[in-house]
Amino acid sequence: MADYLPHTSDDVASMLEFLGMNSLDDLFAQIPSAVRLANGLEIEPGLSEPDVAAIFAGYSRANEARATTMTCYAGGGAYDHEVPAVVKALASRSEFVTAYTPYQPEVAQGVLQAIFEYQTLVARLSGLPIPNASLYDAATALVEALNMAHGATDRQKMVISSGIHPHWRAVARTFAHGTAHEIVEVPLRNGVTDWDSVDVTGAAAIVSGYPNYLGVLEDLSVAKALATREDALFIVGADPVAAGVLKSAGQWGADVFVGEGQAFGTPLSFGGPYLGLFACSEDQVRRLPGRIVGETVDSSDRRAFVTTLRAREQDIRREKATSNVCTNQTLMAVTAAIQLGWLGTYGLREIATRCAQGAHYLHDQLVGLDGVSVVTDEPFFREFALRLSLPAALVVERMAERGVLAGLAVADLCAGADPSIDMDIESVLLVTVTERRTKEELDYYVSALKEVLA
Amino acid sequence: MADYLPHTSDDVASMLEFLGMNSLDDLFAQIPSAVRLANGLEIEPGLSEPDVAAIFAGYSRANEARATTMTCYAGGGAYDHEVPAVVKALASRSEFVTAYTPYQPEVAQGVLQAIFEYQTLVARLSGLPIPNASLYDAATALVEALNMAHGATDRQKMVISSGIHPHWRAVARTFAHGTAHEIVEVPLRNGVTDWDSVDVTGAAAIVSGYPNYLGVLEDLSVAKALATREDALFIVGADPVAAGVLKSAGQWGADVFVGEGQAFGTPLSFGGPYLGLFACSEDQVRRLPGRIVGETVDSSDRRAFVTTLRAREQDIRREKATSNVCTNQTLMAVTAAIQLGWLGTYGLREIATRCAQGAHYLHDQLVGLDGVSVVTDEPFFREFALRLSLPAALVVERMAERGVLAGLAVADLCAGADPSIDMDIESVLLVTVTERRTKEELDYYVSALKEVLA
Amino acid sequence: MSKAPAPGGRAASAPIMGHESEPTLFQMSVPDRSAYQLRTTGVPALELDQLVPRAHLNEVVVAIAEVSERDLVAHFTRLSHRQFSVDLGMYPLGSCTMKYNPKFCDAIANDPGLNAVHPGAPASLSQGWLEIMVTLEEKLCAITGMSAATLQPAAGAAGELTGLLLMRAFHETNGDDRRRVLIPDSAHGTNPASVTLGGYEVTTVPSNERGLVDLDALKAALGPDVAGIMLTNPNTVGLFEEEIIDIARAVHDVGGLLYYDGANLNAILGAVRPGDMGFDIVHMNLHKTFATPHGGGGPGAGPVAVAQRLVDFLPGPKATRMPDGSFDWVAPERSIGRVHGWHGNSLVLARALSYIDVHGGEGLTRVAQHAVLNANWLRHRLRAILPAAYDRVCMHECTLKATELKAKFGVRGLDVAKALLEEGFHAPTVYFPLIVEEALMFEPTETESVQTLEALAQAIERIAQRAQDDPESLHRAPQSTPVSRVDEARAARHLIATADAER
Amino acid sequence: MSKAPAPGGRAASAPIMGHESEPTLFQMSVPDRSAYQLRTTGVPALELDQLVPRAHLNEVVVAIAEVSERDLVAHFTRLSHRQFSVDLGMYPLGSCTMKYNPKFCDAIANDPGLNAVHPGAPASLSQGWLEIMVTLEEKLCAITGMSAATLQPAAGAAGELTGLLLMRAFHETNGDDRRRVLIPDSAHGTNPASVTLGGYEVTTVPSNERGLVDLDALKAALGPDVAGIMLTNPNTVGLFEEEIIDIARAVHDVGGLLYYDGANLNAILGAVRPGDMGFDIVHMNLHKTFATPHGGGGPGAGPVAVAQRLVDFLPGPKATRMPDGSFDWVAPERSIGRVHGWHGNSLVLARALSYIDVHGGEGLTRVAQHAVLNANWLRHRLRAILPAAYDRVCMHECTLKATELKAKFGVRGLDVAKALLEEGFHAPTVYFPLIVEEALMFEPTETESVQTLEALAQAIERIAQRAQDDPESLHRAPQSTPVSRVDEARAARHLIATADAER
Ligand SMILES: Cc1ncc(COP(=O)(O)O)c(C=O)c1O
Ligand SMILES: Cc1ncc(COP(=O)(O)O)c(C=O)c1O
Repeated sequence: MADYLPHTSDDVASMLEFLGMNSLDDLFAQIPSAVRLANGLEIEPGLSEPDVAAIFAGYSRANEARATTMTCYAGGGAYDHEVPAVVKALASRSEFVTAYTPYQPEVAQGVLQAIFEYQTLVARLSGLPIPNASLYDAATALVEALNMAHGATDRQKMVISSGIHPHWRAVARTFAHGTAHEIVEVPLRNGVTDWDSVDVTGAAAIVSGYPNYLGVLEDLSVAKALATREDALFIVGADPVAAGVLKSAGQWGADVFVGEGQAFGTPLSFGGPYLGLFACSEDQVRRLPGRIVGETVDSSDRRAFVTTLRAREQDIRREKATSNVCTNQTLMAVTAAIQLGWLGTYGLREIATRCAQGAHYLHDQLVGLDGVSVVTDEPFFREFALRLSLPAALVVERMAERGVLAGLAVADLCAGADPSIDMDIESVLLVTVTERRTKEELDYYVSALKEVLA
Repeated sequence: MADYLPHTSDDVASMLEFLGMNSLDDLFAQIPSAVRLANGLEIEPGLSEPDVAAIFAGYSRANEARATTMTCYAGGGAYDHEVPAVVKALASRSEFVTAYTPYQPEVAQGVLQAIFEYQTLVARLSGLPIPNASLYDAATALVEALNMAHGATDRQKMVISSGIHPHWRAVARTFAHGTAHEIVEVPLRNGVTDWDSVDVTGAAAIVSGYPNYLGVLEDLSVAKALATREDALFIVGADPVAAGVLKSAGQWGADVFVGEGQAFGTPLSFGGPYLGLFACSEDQVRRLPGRIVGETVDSSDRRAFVTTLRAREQDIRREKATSNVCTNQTLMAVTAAIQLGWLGTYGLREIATRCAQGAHYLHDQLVGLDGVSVVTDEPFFREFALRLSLPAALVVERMAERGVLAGLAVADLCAGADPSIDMDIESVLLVTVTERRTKEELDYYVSALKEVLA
Repeated sequence: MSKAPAPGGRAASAPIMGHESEPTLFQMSVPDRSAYQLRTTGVPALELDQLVPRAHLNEVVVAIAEVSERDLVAHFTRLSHRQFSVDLGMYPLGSCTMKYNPKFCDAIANDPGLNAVHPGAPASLSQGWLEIMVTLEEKLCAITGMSAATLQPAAGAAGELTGLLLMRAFHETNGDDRRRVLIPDSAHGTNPASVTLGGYEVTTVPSNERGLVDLDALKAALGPDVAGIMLTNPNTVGLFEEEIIDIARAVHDVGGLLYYDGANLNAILGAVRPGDMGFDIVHMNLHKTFATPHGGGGPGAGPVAVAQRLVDFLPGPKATRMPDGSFDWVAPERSIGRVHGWHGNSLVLARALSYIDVHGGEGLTRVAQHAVLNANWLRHRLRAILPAAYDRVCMHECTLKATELKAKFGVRGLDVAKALLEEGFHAPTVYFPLIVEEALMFEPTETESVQTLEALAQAIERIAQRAQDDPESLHRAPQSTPVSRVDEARAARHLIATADAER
Repeated sequence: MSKAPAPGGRAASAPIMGHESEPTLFQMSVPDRSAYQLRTTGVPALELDQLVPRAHLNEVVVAIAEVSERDLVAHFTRLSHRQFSVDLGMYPLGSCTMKYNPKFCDAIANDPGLNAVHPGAPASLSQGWLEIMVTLEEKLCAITGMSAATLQPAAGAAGELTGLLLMRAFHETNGDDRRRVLIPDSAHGTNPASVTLGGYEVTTVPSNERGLVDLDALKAALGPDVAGIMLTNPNTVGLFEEEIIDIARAVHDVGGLLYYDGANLNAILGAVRPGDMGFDIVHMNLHKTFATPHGGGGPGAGPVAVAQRLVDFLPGPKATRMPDGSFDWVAPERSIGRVHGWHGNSLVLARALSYIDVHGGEGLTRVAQHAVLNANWLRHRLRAILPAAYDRVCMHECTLKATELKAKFGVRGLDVAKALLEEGFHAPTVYFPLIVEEALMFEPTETESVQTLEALAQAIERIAQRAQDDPESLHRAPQSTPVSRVDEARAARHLIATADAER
């Protein structure tokens, strides 16, 4: 039986002979014997594909929370949207899947053009003209935006609304150890960023969520005004589905847009690979992280695409590069272009609208229940936070027994206390509704929660 | 929301205008108003893809016998073989899937070459030089073989061992109404064709199964001798997986080979689409049914493939064609080429061998049980018939409760009495083992059957 | 008026190429390479000759090929790049209905709850499948206006033969010995071939100058020995048989049955039903009308629906809704028997049902309307270069003639077809139906946009210009395809059907 | 000795073509077309402005595109035909390990039991995922000889930065203020870029004439302010750093840590472990070594494994096996925090585990052996035309030089690379590493057969012949590709990053 290696023992023998060698070991003679592995790896012997498939079927069964069997109300940047068969079929074309970074544009027009289309869509959704060809995820995209702000202002202070997803803020804090950024997290009061509670003077960046991670639609002009005052970059972390109908980051005056692109055709995937959306204003283009595809012509003057402004990148600029990103999330970017092409102008509007409709319907039913109260009265889009009479984590567990993944326990998301929540955080549940949820499912949620809280 | 039609109402309006028409109805003015549908079709309104998916998920759930959850010992020409991800990925390339019959060879070399490779493999497995590019399934392939025998001999009498699958014989009987063939079914005695019990004089064809449908390996030289004596065509219906290791139809002296190609990469599929394998000797080539691909050159003398000997076919020969087949099972033929390429020379041997090993292991355990006896002592390959102390159909039901699709109740397969069975047919169960069955599963079968029969 | 062409209507990126041939799997084979991986079973690994008498074992090893998985993938991926397909561009192959087939239906067919079910499983364990079949039968009857249907036939031709056997059973049951079946001269080749296999003789009915069945000739051909007539309506020229009511009456008057070849059903969905036109037997090509991709030549499915008086003869066993709401297999009373090894091309049936469910009655009607609109638009748009064989409103396809190009420049229909390949379009159907000289039959289908139609029209205009400027070059077309014009005669002269054939 | 070339080794059927460009999605857009279909929900369909204050709503409709599903499919299928890929032919892109990736691993990643799980689901409801992560971590540690790992980093560069933050946390915890990180001049660009982001300064260590770290120079660069060194071994020239033990000792002696850039791990699987060589921190590129297809530029995954003394600093929370056998999320004691929005590129992790499970310890060892064998065979086979930069046994890739072709015929490495595209092969990595003049770095990987290597060698021989006969033509190569040589300068001069950009 085979693994994936073609060489027969004859092949190996004759190849070694060609090299004047006696054994495969000779090829490794440069490795000091003191460190050579004497007995190979301590890894179980190989199994056949069907044997491994059986093992993975076991893992799979142990994941009770799969959205195909447990109705999903969890969100927080990872959404259970419709991904039609046609998008899966196109995005899994092996030409897209098994190529690498388009270093040779003459044979990579497929990926290059798909990215160009993706870039166009990101620019339109963000209202900003300079997108890039993808980053790992929203959290790391935010870090790149902070680095850009540092580059633009030469300042270290990053003022971040705690309406930004707790994980994104956590990632920003982690990377700040290296960049020596000072991360200032602005508390929410009543679900809305309390900008007055911190000193933003000398900020490199002002960062707002839109909607914020609790689903609330904040008035971004407050943050924008601060940014303008401080000559800081205004960074907006936005829900790209909501961006289909809301005022764009660019319209609010943002210099940088970041977002989580998972919503566009990528399955929940237990958190990755996702897609870091990124776009900025013209004046930041030389500080753009990662790759960007540009249009040009070939030697016969035909339109062609190519990765461009490469002089910013690590392989050329090395320690002075705008970012260290090399491998990114191109396949997800291609997928996003396909999914958005499928949704089209009005499909995107439609799913955004349905998310909002479903969320408001559910919200309105739930706030009438005993043991449920609102966290805030502010307007929200497709996600909302509730305060429950039982710990949210417990409610999630009990709801799971009823076939519902009821949402995210905010205390889990924040790993403890968090400036975003000015009440007992254990009681707060974050609920999301996508266009896939039916009224029947929403009504069932209500009755199940009633039971659980009874 | 959309179906799959691109036209907007503007498109329709301007197209009608171009045609000088007022409404779509004008296009149908030729249809006599007496028969025009006044109120459209009585079919429910359209649903979206996800809505339809939900309906189909219901159908899917109601199919308890799926081989992914119920261990499959049913065979009879439809086998639960391994189909690896790589074969599925290649066979579902949209270029293969969404093309039609290669009428324009200049842009169809992909399908043509794949069929050419398929033909080569069918020829090698059958031991006969002239394969075709596929027929619907084994049953209809047998009918084509009978028609070929009629063409070759101008006789009507078709002598068919009842070791040929009951469904194939049933199909032959059905089509004989049109061709006026006289179908003579030769009984089995003790699992082996009792050729002496019928008069074969004047036969156009002598037809044998190999192994026969009860799994038994008959000595084909008996049938071959009869065919030679009568100057009839000798037709062998063979299990193509067993053909990987058994004497080939050609080696037994067959003029025509037919078989069911499902085993090569096509899922169980509730019986279709399957793949009719067909090959014959050189001297029958002008009577070949269906398509055949041949090698040739293009105008620059490069190798090229093309469908050939087209003058036999219905679109040219019309009522004098060798067959009426037009659309066939090309995608399954391409799949078979891929699956066989994956198996390779030794993989095919290996699965054939493992089928035999598993079947014999299970057989030997089962015949020791109370309430189980053999139907015959003759050698078998990967399938065997048992006589049970309870009706086989009942046993299948009880075994299903234990998670096992125990086999096929032969009485169901035959729809009543049949010359193949010289005992109480209700008691006979046909059991199949493929290379996918583990010893653990086989042992479980034994203990479950013990319980059921207790 | 002409719309701007679709920038993406044709395979502008010329989908396929490669002027060097791809080796065969056998040429790539290297002893001892392999790709297969099997489950670990623990079953005692006895030698084959301990299990099977030696006399049955082949002494030689059957050589398949010995390639690595990597090479297998590269080989078939490269072959796929040498293949035109609907997904790459417009495929206006007349009579074949090469519409876009939804990927959704592929996904339905890939559900293990459907495709991992053994066809011999008892009905009690495959209720979902039986329900699919019963539901599809009901819907197909609603679409065609018939009473019941068999889903067994694996393709259109199999449906035809099944229908003819039903015709035969019907007449025989009536003690009626009839010999002839009428077929218009424009009919598809499967029709006469099926008639022969059904044990009947073909009587060809000529078409009139309007491209329709000549009613007088038909009446003249009728008689008490006529078992029936096979018609497709719209016919293969793409025209509706306007006198269908008279035809039906005439055939019925002599005791004959009317068979409807449903290959062109796509044109009349929701507009008229074969049953209402007087047909007794109808086959459908699910792979044409109801969106199963054609698979490079198949699979298809050709269910046959019949009028009440033929219901008892249908092939069986049939999936049936039982009084208690469950489903079971039941054989019709006087069933002609099985016409398929199992229940038909089940996965194709499931696809068709899902397609029907998505469209609903109204959507199906729109399918036909837009298909007919497209064909007429194209016919009208091309009239200056390729006039229609019969110049009036057509149904879902239009039969055009290259006679003028031939007369003026010596450029034949085949040359036009080959030149279209160079333009990134699949060719139309060439030289069919046989009754039209230099026929080019275009079937755009409803899934192509008007911009794509315009792009096709402009490509044909370029070809016409080339016919004028450099007719020779058209005889040499295509050149930009993976292979150039193929020597078909040579293939037939010396058959090389396998890699092992003598060369 | 040279093997016969593989008839199918290269993309003989020249996989891609199309001299006309494919329009953009936006050019194909027609008002009012659409493709999307959504579930019927029954949720009250309030207007948006009843739900959301008007001030938040965009007054303009964001234009995406308006295309039919059919056109969407044609567009992206055609784009795919304009793209070279591993599945089409050899892709010897040095440093990138473009091996064949099993379709089996794709199937694993497509299981809804894995890919439909929300990352925020409680551990109790996603035990399968946590077990995958714990198991993978254990195996990666066994492979690298380390104590524990984080699976969060989304790619190699993210792993590097994570590693540097671990280094920083370690030193800071020891109250140790260190500023510099050493990097060989041959290092991949991500290394210095990551060092900067990690808050350190880069000190470049020169290579010696053997292509290895100059030990003396290294020692000279060391000092108490050195936080550590980043090395890849084999290095980016494809050579093993033979003095690694001395290097490790020297760095450790000044209190520095050794970081292993695992992009080249494919070469040493089962032969030597970074941990045994003295490395403290190791990132792995799962997309290179453990078979995730590169996706046109990603996704990848860059887990970081560390020695015992760094375990407490790892990012968290981490999937952890609890005493009762269940799995839970646990944050390491002094965790540097999260480096990913969730748990890492989980589906890539699952693929890698399935790949490791299929191969087992022995299979992984063979992977490295054959990868190294292939690189050496190719190096030796090509020595007459493209001599190696350092002529001795290499590891999994070989860095060759086109200096002779340049000197003699004015043909540069880039020209050779472009000509290879015409020959149906992907180009090697060009002009990297920077320390080698006219570098062409070939990494054949273990999944290519010797016949394919020979086919590549013969293609290079043809190119060398062409260099002699018609060097000019090579400057114009490639011509047979979908587009010919691309004007990169123009793209940078006037950025057109979107379809809406001014032209
Ligand atoms: C008019 C007509 N009738 C019958 C058929 C036969 O259908 P099938 O190819 O499915 O056997 C065809 C298909 O090619 C056809 O076009
Ligand atoms: C030597 C080396 N180091 C680091 C990297 C960075 O890895 P990634 O692209 O996954 O970020 C690469 C990959 O290109 C590499 O080749």
